[in-house]
Order: sequence, then C-alpha cells, then structure tokens
Amino acid sequence: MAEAIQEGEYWRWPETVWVDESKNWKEAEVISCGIDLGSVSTQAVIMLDGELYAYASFRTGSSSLDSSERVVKAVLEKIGDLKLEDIHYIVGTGYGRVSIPFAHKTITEIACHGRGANFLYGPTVRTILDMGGQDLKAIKVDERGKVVNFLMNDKCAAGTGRGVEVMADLLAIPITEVGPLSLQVEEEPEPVSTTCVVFAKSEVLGLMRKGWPKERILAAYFRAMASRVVELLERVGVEEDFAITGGIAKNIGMVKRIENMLGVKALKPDFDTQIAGAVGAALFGRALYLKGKKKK
Amino acid sequence: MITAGIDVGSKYTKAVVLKNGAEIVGYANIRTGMDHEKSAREALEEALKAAGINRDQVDKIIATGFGKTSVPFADDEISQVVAAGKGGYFARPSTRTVIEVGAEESRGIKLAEDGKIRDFALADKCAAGAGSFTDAMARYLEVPLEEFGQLSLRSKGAAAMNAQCVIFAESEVVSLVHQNVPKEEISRAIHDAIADRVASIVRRVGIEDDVLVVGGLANDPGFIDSLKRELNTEVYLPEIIAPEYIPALGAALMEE
Amino acid sequence: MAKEFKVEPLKVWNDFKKYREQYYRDYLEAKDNGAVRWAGSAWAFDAVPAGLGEDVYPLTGEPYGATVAFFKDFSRRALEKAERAGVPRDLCGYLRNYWGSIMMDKYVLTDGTEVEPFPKPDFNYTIHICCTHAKWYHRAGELEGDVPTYAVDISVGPGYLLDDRKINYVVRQLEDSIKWMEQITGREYDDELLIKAVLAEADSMSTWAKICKLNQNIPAPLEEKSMFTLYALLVLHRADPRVAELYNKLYEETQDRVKRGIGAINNEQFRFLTDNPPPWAFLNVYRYLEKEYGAVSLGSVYTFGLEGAWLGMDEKGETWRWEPAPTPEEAGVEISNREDALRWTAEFNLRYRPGWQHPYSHKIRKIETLQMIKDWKADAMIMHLNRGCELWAMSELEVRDYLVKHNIPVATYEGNMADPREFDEARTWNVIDSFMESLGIKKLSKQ
Amino acid sequence: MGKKAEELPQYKQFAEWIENRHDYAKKWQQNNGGKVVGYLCTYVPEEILYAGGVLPVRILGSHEPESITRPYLHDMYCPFCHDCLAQGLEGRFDYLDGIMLAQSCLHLRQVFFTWEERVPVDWSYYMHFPHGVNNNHAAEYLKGELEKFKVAVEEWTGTTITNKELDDAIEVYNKNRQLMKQVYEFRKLENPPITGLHAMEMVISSQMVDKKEHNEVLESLLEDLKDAEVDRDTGTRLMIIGSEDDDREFFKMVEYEQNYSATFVFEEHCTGARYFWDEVRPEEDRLMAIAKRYVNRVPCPAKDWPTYGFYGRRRFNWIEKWVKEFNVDGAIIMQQKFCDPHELDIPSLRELLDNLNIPHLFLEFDITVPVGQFRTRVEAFLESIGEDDLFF
Ligand SMILES: Nc1ncnc2c1ncn2[C@@H]1O[C@H](COP(=O)(O)OP(=O)(O)O)[C@@H](O)[C@H]1O
Ligand SMILES: Nc1ncnc2c1ncn2[C@@H]1O[C@H](COP(=O)(O)OP(=O)(O)O)[C@@H](O)[C@H]1O
Ligand code: SF4
Ligand code: SF4
Ligand code: SF4
Repeated sequence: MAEAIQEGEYWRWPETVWVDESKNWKEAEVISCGIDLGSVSTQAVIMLDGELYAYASFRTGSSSLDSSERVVKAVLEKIGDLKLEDIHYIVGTGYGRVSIPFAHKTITEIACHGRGANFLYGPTVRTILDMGGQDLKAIKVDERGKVVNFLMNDKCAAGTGRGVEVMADLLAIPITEVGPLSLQVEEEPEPVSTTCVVFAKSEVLGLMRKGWPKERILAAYFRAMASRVVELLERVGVEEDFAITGGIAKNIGMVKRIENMLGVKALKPDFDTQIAGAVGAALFGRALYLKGKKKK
Repeated sequence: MITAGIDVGSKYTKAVVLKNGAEIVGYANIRTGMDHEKSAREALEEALKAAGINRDQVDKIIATGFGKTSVPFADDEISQVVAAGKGGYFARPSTRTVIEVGAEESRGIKLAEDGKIRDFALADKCAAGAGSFTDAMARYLEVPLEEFGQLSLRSKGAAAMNAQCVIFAESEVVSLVHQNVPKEEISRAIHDAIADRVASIVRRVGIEDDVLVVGGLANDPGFIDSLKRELNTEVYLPEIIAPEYIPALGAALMEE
Repeated sequence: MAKEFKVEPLKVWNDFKKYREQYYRDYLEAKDNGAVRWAGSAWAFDAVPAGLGEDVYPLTGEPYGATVAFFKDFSRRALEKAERAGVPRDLCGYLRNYWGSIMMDKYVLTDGTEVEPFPKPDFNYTIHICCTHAKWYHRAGELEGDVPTYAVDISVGPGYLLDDRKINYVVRQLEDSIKWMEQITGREYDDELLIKAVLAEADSMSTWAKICKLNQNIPAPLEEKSMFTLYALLVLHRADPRVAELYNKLYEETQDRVKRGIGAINNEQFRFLTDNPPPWAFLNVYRYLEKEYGAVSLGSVYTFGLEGAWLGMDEKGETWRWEPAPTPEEAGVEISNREDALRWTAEFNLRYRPGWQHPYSHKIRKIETLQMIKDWKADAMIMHLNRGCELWAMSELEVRDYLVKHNIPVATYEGNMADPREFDEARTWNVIDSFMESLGIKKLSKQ
Repeated sequence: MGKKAEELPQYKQFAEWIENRHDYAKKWQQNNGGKVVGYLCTYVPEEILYAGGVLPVRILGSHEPESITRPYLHDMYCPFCHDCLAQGLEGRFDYLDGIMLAQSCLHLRQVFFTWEERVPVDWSYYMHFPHGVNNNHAAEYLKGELEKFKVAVEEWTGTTITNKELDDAIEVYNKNRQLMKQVYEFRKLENPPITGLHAMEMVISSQMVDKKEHNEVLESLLEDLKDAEVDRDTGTRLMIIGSEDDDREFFKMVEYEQNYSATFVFEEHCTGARYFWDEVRPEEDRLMAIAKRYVNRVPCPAKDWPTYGFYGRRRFNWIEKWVKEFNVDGAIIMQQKFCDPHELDIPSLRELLDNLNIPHLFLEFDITVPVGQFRTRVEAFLESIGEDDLFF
C-alpha cells in the first residue's frame, strides 16, 4: 500500500477567475459586488444590474485582509479596466465579513446564501443546504429567497469541508476525485463511527491497516457525514425544491448520499456552487444602492 | 542483557535500546507509517544502528503505544500507562505524577514512592488536549512547530478563546487573525487551552510533586509554561533523554 | 495460577427470560382484551395501579430503553429520529430511545421483532427522582396524543431522615393518584389487589437483596452480567406476585449453588464491583474481563441498589448496612386497608432503596460503596462514566476520589448505557489492560 | 426632557454592584456585623435568612474557563454549575459564612455537596424542597421544611426570628419585586428606556446586594425613567427564554455591537422575571405565606410538570402572556449546555412559540460565549425577521 502519510497537497481544490466577456460594465446602471470571506474559501462576485458578470474564487489565507484584497484584485484584473471605485456598492458576507475594509455593509452568509440560491437555482427553491469549510447550514427560504428559518451545526465541526480535505490528504487523492471514487463501491459500508475530523483520521488509518480499499473508506466516511447533514436538514424540515450550495456541493459522493437518505433530489447547478453567498451579497448590494438613491 | 522498547504512537514511533536495564545505548524516532510493523522495525533498526548493536544481540523486545498489538516480532507488550509510569520513574525517581501528552492522547499517572502505579486517568475523546492541536494551529498560523511554542513565551497576555475543540479553535483562530490579534497571543491562548484540558484530566488523580511531563508535546516550551501556570506548581522534564522517548524507555525497562 | 471452580447454568434462567418476553407481549396485546395499559418509570410506585384490576399491564421506560439499546440498529434509528426532531444528545439515553421509538411509531420486542404502531398507554404514571422522569412521560404523553400523565413528587430526602410528615406528603399524593386513575379508566379501585401487590413488591425487593448478598461468597455464585438479566423483572413489574415467586426460586437455587461451591465463572481470581448502568450494547466488557483476567463482577450499587431493599444508612447517617430490609411479615406489620398499604409502599421504597438515596449527598454513596467493597470482598472498582444517566453520574467522581484515598484501586471508562455510538471498544480495552497491568495482573493467556 | 436613558446613574450602579460583588458582600459583613450566605438556586426562601439578619447572595457565573472541577463533576453536568463550583474551589467566596441550596436540579445538588465538603465554610444547609410544585400538597410540605429551616437559622445565628422580623423581611422583598415589575412596565413602551442588558443587571444585582439598598436605587430609577430620553433605535423586540444566564457579553453583543438594532424587552430566565415576578401574599401564618409564594411562583422547568387534572406547563402560560403584553417580535431560546430541565421543555416550547407565531432562535450557552458564532446566528435571525426592503 502507498505511503500516504506525508502531508500532500491533495486538498487543493481548483481556484477560478471568470468573466462574461459578452457584457460591458460601462453600460450598467448599478455595479454591485459581493465578497464571501469564508473560513476555507473567498469569493468575489461582480454583478451588473443584478446579472452575473464576473467572479473569482480563492483559498482563504491566514489574513482576511489579504484574502479579500487578493480575490477582488484578481477579478478586477481579469475584467481589465474596472476599478474598485467604479463599483457602486460592496457587501461583505461570510465568516470574515467584518474584516473586509472596503465593504459598505455586511450581511450574514445565511441571508446571502438564501438570496443567492434563489437567483442561481430559481424562485422555486425552498430548502438550501450550505456545506462549507467549517460549518453546515440548513436554510429555508420563501419565494423571494428570504430566510424563514435556519439551523447551523453546533460545536463540533465534524463532517464539514475541512474534514474532506483532511481525508483527501490522508488517502492521497485529489479533492476533486474523492467524490466520484467514493461511489465506486458495490455496497455501502457501515459509516465510520465518528465524524470528528481528528478521530476520524485515526479511525480511517485503522481501516487502511485493515486493508480496506480507499473507495470503501471514503464511502464509510461520507456516509457518516451525510447522516449528520441529513439530521440537520430534517430538523428544519425539507421542502422542495431543494438545493445545495457551497464547496461540497461539488462532491458528488456527498450529494448522492444526501439525496438518497433524504429521498429528495437536489437541483442540478450549472455554475460554481461556491459563489452562491457572494452572489446573494452582490444582489443585496444592488438593492441597498437603489434604496440609498431613492432616499436622496 | 539488551532490551528494546518500541512505542508505536499515533504519529511517531519511538524505539529505545537499553543495556542491563540501566544504560540507554540507542534511540530513534520516526514518523508512524501506514504499516505499523514496518515502522516499528525501522525505528528499532535505527536505534540499534545508533547503539552499534546487532538485532540478534537483543534479548527482549517490548512494544507499547497505540499500535502495540501490531508488532508481531515483539516478545511482549505493555500498556502506555505502565510504560510511561515506569519510564518516568526511571528518569526521575522523585516523580509522583507523570503527565504524558502525545499527538492525540494525554494521560495522568500517579506513582507511589516505589514507582508503582497508584492511579491513572486518560483524557476523553477530544483531540483538543494534545499535540495535534498545536500541529494544526501552527500550520494554520504558518509558523514552524518549533517556533510556535516560543511565540507563546513572548506573549504579554492570552487572546480570549472559547473553543473547546480543535476544529472550532481553528475557526476561532481565523477570527482572531482577522481581528489582527498578534500571533504570540493566539499561540498563548492555544497553549493555555491545551494545558487547561490536560490539567483537568490530571487533576483527577491529584497533583503531587514532583510532576514530570513526558511525550512529544513536552518539547513545546509554550505548553510547559502554560501547564506550570495552570497547575501552579513546578514541572520537570526528563534529563536523561528527550521526553517523547519515555514510554519506549519504560517498555524497555519491563524486563528486570 | 487461576483456581478452577465448578460452574453450572442457572435452572431458573429460562423462567426469567420468558417472563420478560411475555411482559412486553402482554403490554402490546392488552388492548385486544380491553385491559388497562400504563407506562412510566421503573421507579414508579408499581403497586399502586395494580388496584385497577387483574388485567393491568405496565410498560416501564428504562428497561424498554435498554431493550432498544440492545438492538443497535433499531436504537440508532430511534436515536436519530429523536435527534432530528431536536432532542439533544445529552439527555437520558433511555428516554431518547423511548421517545425515538414513539416517534417512529415502532415497538420492539425482546427478540428484536419490530411491531407497528407503538402501543399507547391509557395513562402515564411516574415519579420524579432525576431531572428527567416526570418530564419524560409528560412529553411522551404529548407525542402520543394527549395521554394523561401523573407524577408523584418524592423530593423528601434520604431514607434515614424520613419522618411522618414527609411520608404523608407522598401518601397524600398516592391517594390522589388513585382517584385520578379511577377517573381516567372509569374503573373502580380494588384495595385487596393493592395490598397483594404491595406485599409482592416487598417480597421481590427483599429477596433480591438476599440473593445479592450470597455473592459475598467465594466463588461468587452469580456474576453481574447475568444479574442484569435476573434483576430485570424488578424494574419491569416487581409488584407482580409471580415475580416475587420467581425471586424466591432464584434465591433457593443460589443458596444451593453456594452450598455446593458452584461459581459463576470457572477461573475466578479477581473480584470487582461496578457502579453504574452498563453500556447495554457492550456487555462484552464483562466477558473480556472474565476471559482475559478471570475477573468476576460481583455487582454494583446499581444492580443491588436500584430495586433491592436494604437497611442502608443507620439513623445517625454513619454506617451503611448491606442487610436485606424486612418485608411486612418479617417486620410484624399487618396491612389491611388502603391507607396502610400506601403508607407501607411509600415508606418501604423511600427508606430502603439505595438508589433513592444517592441524590441527597455524596456521603451516602461513598460510605455505601466502600462498605460494599468490604462486604463483597472485592479487589477493585471498575466505574462506567456513563454519559447516559445524570442520576447515576451524580457523586460518581467523588466516590472515585474517596475510594482511591482508601487505597481501593479504581479504573474508569467512558460510555453511555443506551447510546451505542458513545462507546469506544478499543479505548475501553486499553483502560482495562492498563489497569490490570498496573495492579500486576497478567492476562491468563500470558501466565 | 430628562436624562439620557443610556446614561442613567442607576444602571452604572447595577453594573458596579455586579462587578464588585465580593467587595460588596465583605463590606456588608463588616458594617452590619451580619452573616453572608451564598445560595445556589432561586428557590431558596431568602426572606427567612433576611429576617435572621443574614444577607443572602446568589452564586453566579464568572465566565472564565477553568480546569479544576472535573475531578469532581461529571463532564456532562452543565457549564453553569462547573463555573460556580470552580469559583468556590478557587476561594473566591472565602468570605461566605454559609452556603445553601433549596433542592433543585441534580447538577446544582452535586455542586452543593462538593462545595460543602471541599470549601471550608461555617454553615451549610440543604433544604428539601418540593419538586412537584403543581401538586396540591406541596405548600403544606414546604411549610414544614421552612419551619425546620427557620430553627436551623436561629440556632446558627443564636437569635430568634420574630414575626415582626419576618414581616419586615417580607415587606422589603415584596417591595423589591414590585419595583422591578414597575421597571419592567417601561419595557412595554414602543421605545423602552431600558435595554435587556440593564434590566438583567438590575435583577442580577438584586441577587447580590441588600434589597433595602437596592430598593432605594430602584425608586430613584423609576423617577428618572419617567422622562428619560431614548436615543437608540429599539429595532426588533426580543424576549429571552431559558436557563440561568448571566452572561452580559451576549447581551452587549446583541443590543450594542451588531449590525441591526434589537432590544430585549423581556427576560424569562431566573436572572430575570422568574426570580422576582411573584410576591408573598401576607397571611397570619407567615411561613405558610412564604411557602405558597415559592410553590406558586413562575416555576423553573425543573419543577413544572403535570399532576392530577393539570397536564400543561404553568410556565408556558406565563410565557404566552408576556409575549403578548410586551409585544415581542422574536424569542431567543437560551439554554445552558447539558441543562436537562430546559432541554426537556424545549420541544414543547418550540411548538408553543410556533403556535403564537413568534419566530425563535435556539442557542446553547457554555461557560464562555463564542460571540463570533452567535453573532452570525443572531444577525441572521434578525435578518429573517426584518430587512424586508432588501427584497424587491
Ligand atoms: N472542486 C471541488 N471538488 C470537490 N470538493 C470541493 C471542490 N472545491 C471545494 N470543495 C470542498 O468545499 C470546501 C470549501 O467549501 P466552501 O463553501 O468554499 O467553504 P467556506 O465558504 O466555508 O469557506 C472544501 O473544504 C472542499 O471540501
Ligand atoms: N519540538 C517540538 N516542539 C513542539 N511540539 C512538538 C515537538 N516535537 C513533538 N511535538 C509534539 O508532540 C507530538 C507528538 O508526540 P508523541 O508523544 O511522539 O506522539 P505519539 O506517541 O502520540 O505519536 C506532535 O503532535 C507535536 O505536537
Ligand atoms: S470531538 Fe473532534 S470535532 Fe468534536 S469537539 Fe472534539 S476535536 Fe472537535
Ligand atoms: S437520567 Fe437516569 S435516573 Fe434519570 S430517567 Fe434516565 S436513567 Fe433514569
Ligand atoms: S442551567 Fe439547568 S442544569 Fe444547570 S444548574 Fe440550572 S437548571 Fe440545573
């Protein structure tokens, strides 16, 4: 068996910068920006009159200031001639929202994911699961994307994005591949008994020593994670349509298991699920800008 | 007579070679790999090499540590508690309380005057009271482990930290970093948190002088400093050998 | 080297198993015949509802919760169901299994058969000793759809400090509760049946104490793992005369075993006590100790003290007496009417059940435990730091500290009586091995 | 226009009392030559102590992490009781002449017994106290316990407690309750001149100082409140429901340090209304009058369960009433981690609030509050109640 113990960089998920070249910001009435400074990833989204225009998604570094600057710089560079001052309104959200110096206002990631999912998946969305780096949120929204009810996981970070990263490292499998690989089991194994990142690690090592193939280990781990997620979801009550946002929505192994346990299919996204929070923030930014103008 | 003790820890495997139950002639420490047996063999070979002793000269091999059962070539195995107790007593006979803190576990052991174990307590299921905590946090703060402890010593005070859990501590640390709290204070807060956890376990057996701290985390001066403050008593480190070797030493001592 | 003792299976074993099986079935099927069903804590005044008729069937929640816990898969589903409905994980493990079972609308029998729907009681009848009991059934009643609940308050302090005024407080409530039951069921209450039940209750509980006492012998004729099965009838329905009869049979057989030197395990070389409800899904802890170390579990303040009747603390609160408490007959008390019967059952339960005493100070449990170690000639104490029950967790660590100060070796392992997810086998074996090694006791295989 | 509400000197006084609780008690001891008793639960009949010339002070949280209780207290006992015991073991209450508990939850009981044994104290009293306060015989039973208690206090202090002294004590206590209720009246206003932080500090300080002194400050506060100038935005009107909670940091964060305006208009917990809402109704048999007060007060969930023909929770009737009278927009259900009595009521409480159409947020408290995590939850909760104009 491979010596997987060295800390690799397998957790590194791909960073992205994207611009819709067919649009021209100079024609827009309101340019708004949302920045989602999460514990693991940071996104900046720029919208023109409420339409998606450009975004960047990076890894969060140990200084939030640098992270938010880096990501905004990246997206502006990609656009080319847009400057920070040209943006009418910037809303910060996410874990580090309070330390984004150039944000005009901060709004919680819960409201932003609600609003963002409403935009990205359409107004039929009622239940949203946001699976991020260190927390889980189950959110219920109305037809406008306004939060009706929500729950966050408490105290134990067990079973979140960070956990998957640790597993990827441990098994020496790139993070983008752990999901598909975990589905290559003939039969679902018993879930690991703890989703605590620290202890799951020892448990997983134990399974490796027992000679379990990697796909089986991943299946056992994801199953345990999924059951925690489903627990949270069922506590708010799942209503269709159901959507998953955040980074782990890209992990098909998790998505499939959650769907199976819930007996509900998640809407299929055709965009980057990690940007939902920043999209919501940018949309709120536009609303706030217009509201301010009306007052004047 | 030559004996060898091998301590297969969750992160590191240590081996100590002992002559006549009294003289340490070789030791080695390697990262625990996937294959425990292999790690144990490698650690032993390195220690033997350092001692200049051949494998067939070894009379007895005793395994301990969390992987002790997967060392088929060992003649016997003993529990970590007894190993750490024995090793601690040998290293410092005036020891009455041994505190062992490894990568994922910590424990407190109370010794009688003759070195017999009077009582012990194991920390419960949470990694927040052991070395992995500092490992994770040092990585997060992008500071080498060796410096992480020094940082703590330089701090003027501790940042306020609520997290009782490694993972949440990580998010706490994120927010502390975001608030531009100096790394020194964060480091101190983390060490205090670990010391707090360790102390609350060791207090179950009662703190009696001398207190000897062993296991890998004992190398971390920040932790030792916090622990002293928390327990409000002097604590000692083994002088004859680095602290992480004490359980392996204890295992090697089993045969006298 | 380990001595060899003769061992023999218990003859009454199957009778006990059968009673337990039938009990859950009776409760399930009672409604088919128009009988009365009630549910409540195993601490409830079991004898009192008996006056409603010959066809009254109880379901006690703790043993039911333990039965659920035994079937790991069912239990996991029940616990998850409860948690998803927002029931916190740190609440009493039995209660979570019980609520979860109601929420799934599934009832499990002792052979693991799952039956739908969950059989609703006509009423809940309980007491309140930990923070949980009354509220457990209160909420269960709500979940079941307005099943009325009655909880008797017994917050009168430990047995040795009882006085008439306190006993009256409980008796008055019991009287009220009879009227209440009459209203709920529309039945007329029969005092004769009450008297019979009260006598049977005292008989069952005292006889159990006598049986436990026989374990002071070497070799111990019983070990605790089997006693968990044997004592179960007390928590199911100790006021049933058939239960009293079974205990008398068991008592005879155990006496006989002692006379003939029959042991519970063949290699007894180490005697230990425990202190808390065990992790039900992991009774192999006991098997491990037995097989690897020839260690026999003699019992615990839990198995002996939950429903056994003992003299307990003396009037001064200084000495604990592990002597069986007298039945009405032995005490020369005649019970001829409702008042007598209620007074007897109130006082008997409040005064003589060690389990009632524990929440009223550490001192009681400390003295009690140390005395037990002496009387049962135990070498050590192995404590289960049970996250599943806050009542038995109370004073536990103080007792540990006290025993260590008295040079009694103590080991502790963590777990949960009713939540199989909170038990770590490897860790537990590690604790046990470390403990035994530290006492200089080697595995039998290595001797 | 009167003074600025936020700057009222009485608020400063409350906070100061809390911060200097130990100094206050020590000084009181010196000045009055009397004894100070620390108590662990609000079911302790303080009137009797007070009548005996003893100052009862409540032992409340310090909110500092500690590592000294785990040798004695099980991990799964609530953080509040770990916090209380830790302070005892650290000697921060070394001036106490006595400690006492009126039987409440198991967790506090263990704290009491460990304290009694491990912290030197001259006098300790464990009072047996009915748990089933909803049953008809509870007051009678309690009265008997009060008689024993009175004798014990008399023996300890070497005095006899006269009817006159009992009446005086009852009067001081009742007065305190009335005055605090009058302050609460101001919270019904559209723009209350008192925030939850100050209201809570008012109640907590009342548990730490001589009620006579407290009454004086309350009276002057009531004067000032009449024309106090409110210059903060009330925002969302919140109610807090739940376990013991004296964590002022949390109140500060919600009312003063986050993104949206919000004001607590009611605290239901035992450092709030549950403590003082009910008065002693004088009757000839003083002890019976006191017994009835404690049995009939807004119950703690530890004691609130059905008996006989009553199948509800008495506390819930109060909650319903307060929600309406104080015009509450949303509720925060606040629970000490591992607090069983509350945990057992919360599923039903949620149903109650749903039926009342009151949105609610559940938070679990520890010794220290993770302000960052809670901030996000609270802000999101407020966003879900208000901020409608972001959607168009
Ligand atoms: N391309 C990908 N494939 C699979 N998983 C991914 C991918 N990108 C990110 N993830 C997962 O998503 C997590 C980050 O989620 P995210 O929502 O960005 O976190 P946050 O917003 O809390 O910082 C990572 O820890 C990783 O597990
Ligand atoms: N020089 C050092 N400075 C700080 N911490 C150290 C140092 N060396 C080891 N450690 C800590 O000790 C831990 C390993 O301890 P060890 O007792 O060898 O673990 P185990 O036996 O559990 O594998 C590491 O996780 C690390 O946190
Ligand atoms: S068990 Fe693991 S995830 Fe949970 S609190 Fe502890 S370290 Fe954190
Ligand atoms: S916590 Fe313990 S005493 Fe209370 S109901 Fe549960 S098992 Fe019984
Ligand atoms: S918070 Fe709950 S458990 Fe803790 S002392 Fe109060 S009632 Fe008891």
